[in-house]
Amino acid sequence: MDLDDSQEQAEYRAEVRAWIAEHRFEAPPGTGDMEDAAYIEARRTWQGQLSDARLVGVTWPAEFGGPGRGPVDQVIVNQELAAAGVPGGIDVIGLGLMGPCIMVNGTAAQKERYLAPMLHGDEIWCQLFSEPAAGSDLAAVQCRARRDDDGTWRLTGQKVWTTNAQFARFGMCLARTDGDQPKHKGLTMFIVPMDADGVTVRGLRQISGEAEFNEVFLDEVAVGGDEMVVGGEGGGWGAALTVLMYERMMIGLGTEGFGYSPERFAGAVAASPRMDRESGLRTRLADVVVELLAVRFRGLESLSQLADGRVPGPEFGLAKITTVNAVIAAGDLIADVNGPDALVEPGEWAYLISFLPGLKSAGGAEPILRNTVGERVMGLPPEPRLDKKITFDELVARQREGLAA
Amino acid sequence: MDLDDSQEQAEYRAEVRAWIAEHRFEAPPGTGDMEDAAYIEARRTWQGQLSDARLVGVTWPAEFGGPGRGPVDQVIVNQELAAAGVPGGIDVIGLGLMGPCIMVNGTAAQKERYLAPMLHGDEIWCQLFSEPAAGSDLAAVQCRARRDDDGTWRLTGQKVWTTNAQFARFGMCLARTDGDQPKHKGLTMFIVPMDADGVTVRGLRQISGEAEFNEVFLDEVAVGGDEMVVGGEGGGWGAALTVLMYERMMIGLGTEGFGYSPERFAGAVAASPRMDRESGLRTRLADVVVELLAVRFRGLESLSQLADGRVPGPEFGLAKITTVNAVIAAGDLIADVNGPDALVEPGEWAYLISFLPGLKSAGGAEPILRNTVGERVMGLPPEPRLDKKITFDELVARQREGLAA
Amino acid sequence: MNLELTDEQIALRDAARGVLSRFDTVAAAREALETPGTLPDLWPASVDAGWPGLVVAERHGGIELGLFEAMLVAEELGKVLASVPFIGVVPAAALLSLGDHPAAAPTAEGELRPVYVPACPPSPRVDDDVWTVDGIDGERIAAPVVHRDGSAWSVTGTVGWVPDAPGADLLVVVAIDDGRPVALVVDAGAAGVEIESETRYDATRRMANIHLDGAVATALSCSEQDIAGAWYSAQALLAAEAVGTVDTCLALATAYAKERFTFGRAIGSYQAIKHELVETLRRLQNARALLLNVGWAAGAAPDDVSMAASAARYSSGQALDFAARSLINVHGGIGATWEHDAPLYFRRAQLSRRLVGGVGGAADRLADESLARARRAVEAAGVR
Amino acid sequence: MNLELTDEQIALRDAARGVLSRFDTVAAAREALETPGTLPDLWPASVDAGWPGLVVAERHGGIELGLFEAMLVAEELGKVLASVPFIGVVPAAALLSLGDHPAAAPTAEGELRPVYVPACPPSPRVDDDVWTVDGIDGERIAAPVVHRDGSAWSVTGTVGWVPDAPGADLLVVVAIDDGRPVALVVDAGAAGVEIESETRYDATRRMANIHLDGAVATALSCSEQDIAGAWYSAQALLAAEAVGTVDTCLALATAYAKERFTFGRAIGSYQAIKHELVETLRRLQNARALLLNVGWAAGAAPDDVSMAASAARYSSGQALDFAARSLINVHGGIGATWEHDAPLYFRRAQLSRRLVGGVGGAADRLADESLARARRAVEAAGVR
Repeated sequence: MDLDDSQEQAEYRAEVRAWIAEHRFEAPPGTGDMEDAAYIEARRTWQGQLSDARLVGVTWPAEFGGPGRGPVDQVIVNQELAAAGVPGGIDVIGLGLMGPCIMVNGTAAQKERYLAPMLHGDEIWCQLFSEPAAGSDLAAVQCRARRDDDGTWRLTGQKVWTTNAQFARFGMCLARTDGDQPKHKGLTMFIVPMDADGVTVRGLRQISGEAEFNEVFLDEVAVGGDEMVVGGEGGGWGAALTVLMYERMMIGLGTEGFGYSPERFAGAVAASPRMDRESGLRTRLADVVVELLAVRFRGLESLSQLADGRVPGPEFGLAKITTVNAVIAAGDLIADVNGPDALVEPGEWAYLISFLPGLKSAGGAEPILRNTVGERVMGLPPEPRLDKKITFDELVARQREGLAA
Repeated sequence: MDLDDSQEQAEYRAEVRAWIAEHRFEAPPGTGDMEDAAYIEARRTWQGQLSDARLVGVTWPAEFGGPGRGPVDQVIVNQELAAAGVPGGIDVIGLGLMGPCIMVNGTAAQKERYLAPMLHGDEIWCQLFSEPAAGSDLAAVQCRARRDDDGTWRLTGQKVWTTNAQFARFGMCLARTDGDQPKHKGLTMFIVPMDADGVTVRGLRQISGEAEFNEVFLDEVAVGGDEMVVGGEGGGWGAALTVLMYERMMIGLGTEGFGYSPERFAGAVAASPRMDRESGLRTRLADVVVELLAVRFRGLESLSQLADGRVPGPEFGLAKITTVNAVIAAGDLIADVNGPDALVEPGEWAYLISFLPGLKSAGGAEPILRNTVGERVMGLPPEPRLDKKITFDELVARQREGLAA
Repeated sequence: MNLELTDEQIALRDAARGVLSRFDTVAAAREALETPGTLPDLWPASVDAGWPGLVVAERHGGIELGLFEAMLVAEELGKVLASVPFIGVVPAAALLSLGDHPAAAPTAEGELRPVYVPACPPSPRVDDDVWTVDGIDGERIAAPVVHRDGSAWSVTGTVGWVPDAPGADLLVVVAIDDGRPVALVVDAGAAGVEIESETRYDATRRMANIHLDGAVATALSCSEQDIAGAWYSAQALLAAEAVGTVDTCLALATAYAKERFTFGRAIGSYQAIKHELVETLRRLQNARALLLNVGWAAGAAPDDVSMAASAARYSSGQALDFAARSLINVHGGIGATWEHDAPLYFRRAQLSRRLVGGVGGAADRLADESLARARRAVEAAGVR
Repeated sequence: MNLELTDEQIALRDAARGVLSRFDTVAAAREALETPGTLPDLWPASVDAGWPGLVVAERHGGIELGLFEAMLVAEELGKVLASVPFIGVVPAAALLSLGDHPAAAPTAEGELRPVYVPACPPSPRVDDDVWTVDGIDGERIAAPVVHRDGSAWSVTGTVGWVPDAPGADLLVVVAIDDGRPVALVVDAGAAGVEIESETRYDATRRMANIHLDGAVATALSCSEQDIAGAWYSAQALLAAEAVGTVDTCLALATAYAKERFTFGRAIGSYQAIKHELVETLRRLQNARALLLNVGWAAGAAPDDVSMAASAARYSSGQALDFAARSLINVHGGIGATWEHDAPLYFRRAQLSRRLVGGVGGAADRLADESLARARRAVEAAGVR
């Protein structure tokens, strides 16, 4: 039972820390206006510097230009960057998800063309998966792709919850190429140049009023020929699964990164004399603290597993459920204790309270995560599925009928 | 908004109260050893007296020997009996459920033969519906009935959760007469003489160690010919539904009768100085009180509806959910405040804590009740059903397969 | 035995519904978030409907209905997030009427708008006899204090987050005079009165922090019970309003659960969604039953009003928190976007539960009342 | 960075599992409910396994392992409801060893059986410096008090519901000497010692109410931190034991959910059941992670032990309550019958959460520690 670094890790940490100490004054601020081109440019340049120092894409294999280190080393880099108050690479989607997706599913030419500029921050990526009618049920995407006579693929549809779309150079888009197949078949993954004709990006404001995500509209967008297909025609679902696996890992290891620490929330109520007096307030604080402490040690446990070369399984979704619900409870407690003034906007706690309801469904709604854990971890039988043995077009028709009935 | 009796109700109440005042000293104690033949006999005699005074089966129509009054009058009788500390009829199952079942589904001969002795307490009834593998899913009963060459029906199977079986004269038994039909078809309702050869009654002890219910084993029991069938061969499910409807009404109107009042639980913790000091205890008390107050006024609301001639719908199950969970929380709080000594056995609170887990599934487990309310009250779509379009025997075979797989 | 609404009550409720249907109050709630200060002025419609005089005695030109009737109107306001000065007006009007104050008649006619500045009666748990008010920083602080100079009265103190205070002509302030509570009338424009308008998170709720510094006041001839009653009326009105909002949340969530499909089925067919919606219904029905409890107590059992109002406030506040979150959850990500209506109900829930003593304060009060009753019952049994 | 069990820890755990597999402890738990006093004596097996000396220093003949290793054994005991004197023995043995008492060696060898008589250190919230113990009636009462007569020490006081006290040879009592806590050794047979054996609801848990009336005592040379540490060890051991019981509850419920069918499907395919089982798993994993927190703190961050042990006790106690009830719910009516094993786990959950300060007390302590740390952090920032 040892939370300290191994000697090798300690050496790596020292090296990372030294580099950051030397260059931290060149870094842009960690938060800024993501609509501001100058700020984006500064962050992109900073990613390039980090990349030159081999401090982004730490787990990327050497053959794709990465340092090829283990996931614990990536965590060490994250910790050191956070401790110095310095941002990491701006292209979290590319580095964490789209890069690995191309490494696993892409052609040699695609790897050659896209990975190096992605790592260096020269070309930023976004993920065009979710749609208004395909969130939890991702395989229900309706964005259609059809091939022109000259071999050009044309995409039409609407995507949503797209982080970084407003300045991305490329999007990885899941689209339906064959409606006569069952829903999980007939899907294909495309690389979409975000500056192509017919691509419209619109900010999607959340409860707080801030646009954390975007909607992306595709109107007969000509993306190019088969060189833009990742994972082969009809192989879209397999390629998407790769991304979902990496996404789970990102969420599982990232909770402390959101600043959701028990100390922060205890600090927000500690000044009130009501804490010592009124019924239930201390118990509610204890509930928040105990859940977030548990998440912290669950995170350390999985780092231990990663260090052992084992990848965390789907039970990692439980840490997300615990975190989201504990932070909702924390926001509730803080506003109960500090009264309406805790809800001032803009303000730290109003923002937290506004942000959490969206986080609850992001990265898998709670019932879906519980289904996954129940079935894949505990071996409980799945629910009967009505959508697997019929073609997608028939399925859509049946839903229309169901609504009309 | 008026919780007082109407003038007519007030007159009836006065009449009832006067009769009880005159006869209360002839009544047996309200609780006693239900295994003791002398006590049972005394309760049976008392039911006869009440019946002569028209104070049991208050809603039974005149054609079946009842007073034919409204359900509010039945509540008035219950309230007056409770206020005087005097028991009602011993045969709650017969009076509330089996009698109405025969009235709705029985033949003229059955009504003639069974209803009068039931009302008078001469013949007590029990309900042979649930089985070890058919509780929430009642239509899955496996107790088999087959017809001998001479027309005698023979029943074999195991029933469970049978109140009063140890001294009942008859049981109303749901049995499968045709396994080649889908599960809801092929069921038939039988009257079973409890003294027939092959009937074995065994007390079923609960967590507290007390036998609140029985198991009943039927081994080739010859019940008689078609004169023992209620609702016709294959009409068992329809007859069972009648009973379930009356059961819901009994549970919905009966919660205060269990003694689950907010005042009782507040009284159990009021003496402890910890209530004024420790975090969360007062909030937990407030939770108990608010839920049970709500149930009280929900009950009064439905009495108002009954007085208007409207029968409470399936949302009544929600009052049961609220009550059970609030009383579990009350037991928890009381033992937390008063420590291990609150768990002494035999003892009021240990008994409560032991009793509630069983009550949670009795009369419909919580998920089933929520399904029913969601579908029947709110109009939400049902879950896909895999058990409706195939024969019962095939269904059982598939389950075996599922287990083997 | 009858807990059903009377024909008059149904008519009052339907009339309120009719008045409100002329305004798109939900769209106005969003608009006010974008552009503060753009809420439509519903006060004239409210006056036409007679709401300011609802609980004012007939001799003062009011309709002289009870608290429960006012709660029926509050429920309708809550259903559509209407921004009508009501929660703050009704208890003030009641005190003016009970005190036979000359402002009662113009209040009933809508010519003068009073606002109740709430103070919470001492709890049976606390040994000392302190009336408290909401502090600006969330703490409970002592109620304002009276200073007498011969026959001239003045009042000094601060009360945070008073609903409906902006734009009021008169303040009906509960203050402490030599240890006992009195209800005072203070002119909103008088020297020593500062009414600092505020909104927080829910743009439909106009509030003010009120600072009184030696403001001239006249005393109302109300009993201590009347003054406590005003607090419980405010609790009951907030409860009824919350029940209305829960009702709307549930209706919206249920409708969506029937039309949205995932994995080939309407999402309302999944137990996770279905049971969550049923849970909202359960909470709604319980909260509504507790409104009946208040109505019954207000009419027939005044000693029970404190407990009934606290129970209703607690139950409905918890129900609204659950329902507003559930409305978002059922919609998934889209429910957490600015364009959707769900966040408007969520914002209402978030602010309301922290006003006028808070939902948690009502729970504490309910527990204290229950314990005090149980202890009195034990004492009474001992004496017998 | 490594939170995985070491090979030695795995061997210790597997050995414990092996020892316990020789007894049908669950059947014994039921048997003892029917016929009190029939529990098998697992003490000899426990001595053979070296458990009494687990945390005793090698110089006293012990194995000198840490608290976390003792927790691994406790978890195994909890899995099978084994009635082994352990929760009460380990902290007592630790204090005897830390105090270099002559009884440490015979304790390690199993020749003497000590029991820890628990006292809870003052909370950072409470201004005065009071050590408390469990009263017989559920109240928190002051710890026993030392009387000195020259060099002769005696102790007076009452402690309720002390686990593993019946049959103990020695009591290790925490008492107050002139305002400071001391650990005392008292002979169980001494004059002025009354050990009143009790069981409540869970027949596997042997307890006693201990009355000390001027009983002769000798002081152990332990620090105040050691004495507080004994309390947190007891919290941690109860936490680990509860985690073991949750593990079994979940395994039984999951197995049943796969084999029981309703409406043509295994009940584990329904979201209501599936999500409840997943919730138990979530709570189990969280509680287990908090055991790691204790183990880490015990080795590397002694200042964090109080918070870590309180968090573990609270988390595991809530998890066990949930899991034991869920085990019954998943089984439906049959789970609430005497013949079924589910009520045995339920009985364990019901009693355990009320022992040694209670699960609620641990929650309070956790909140108090969190608030105190936050307040210290603010002060430190102010000073800087």
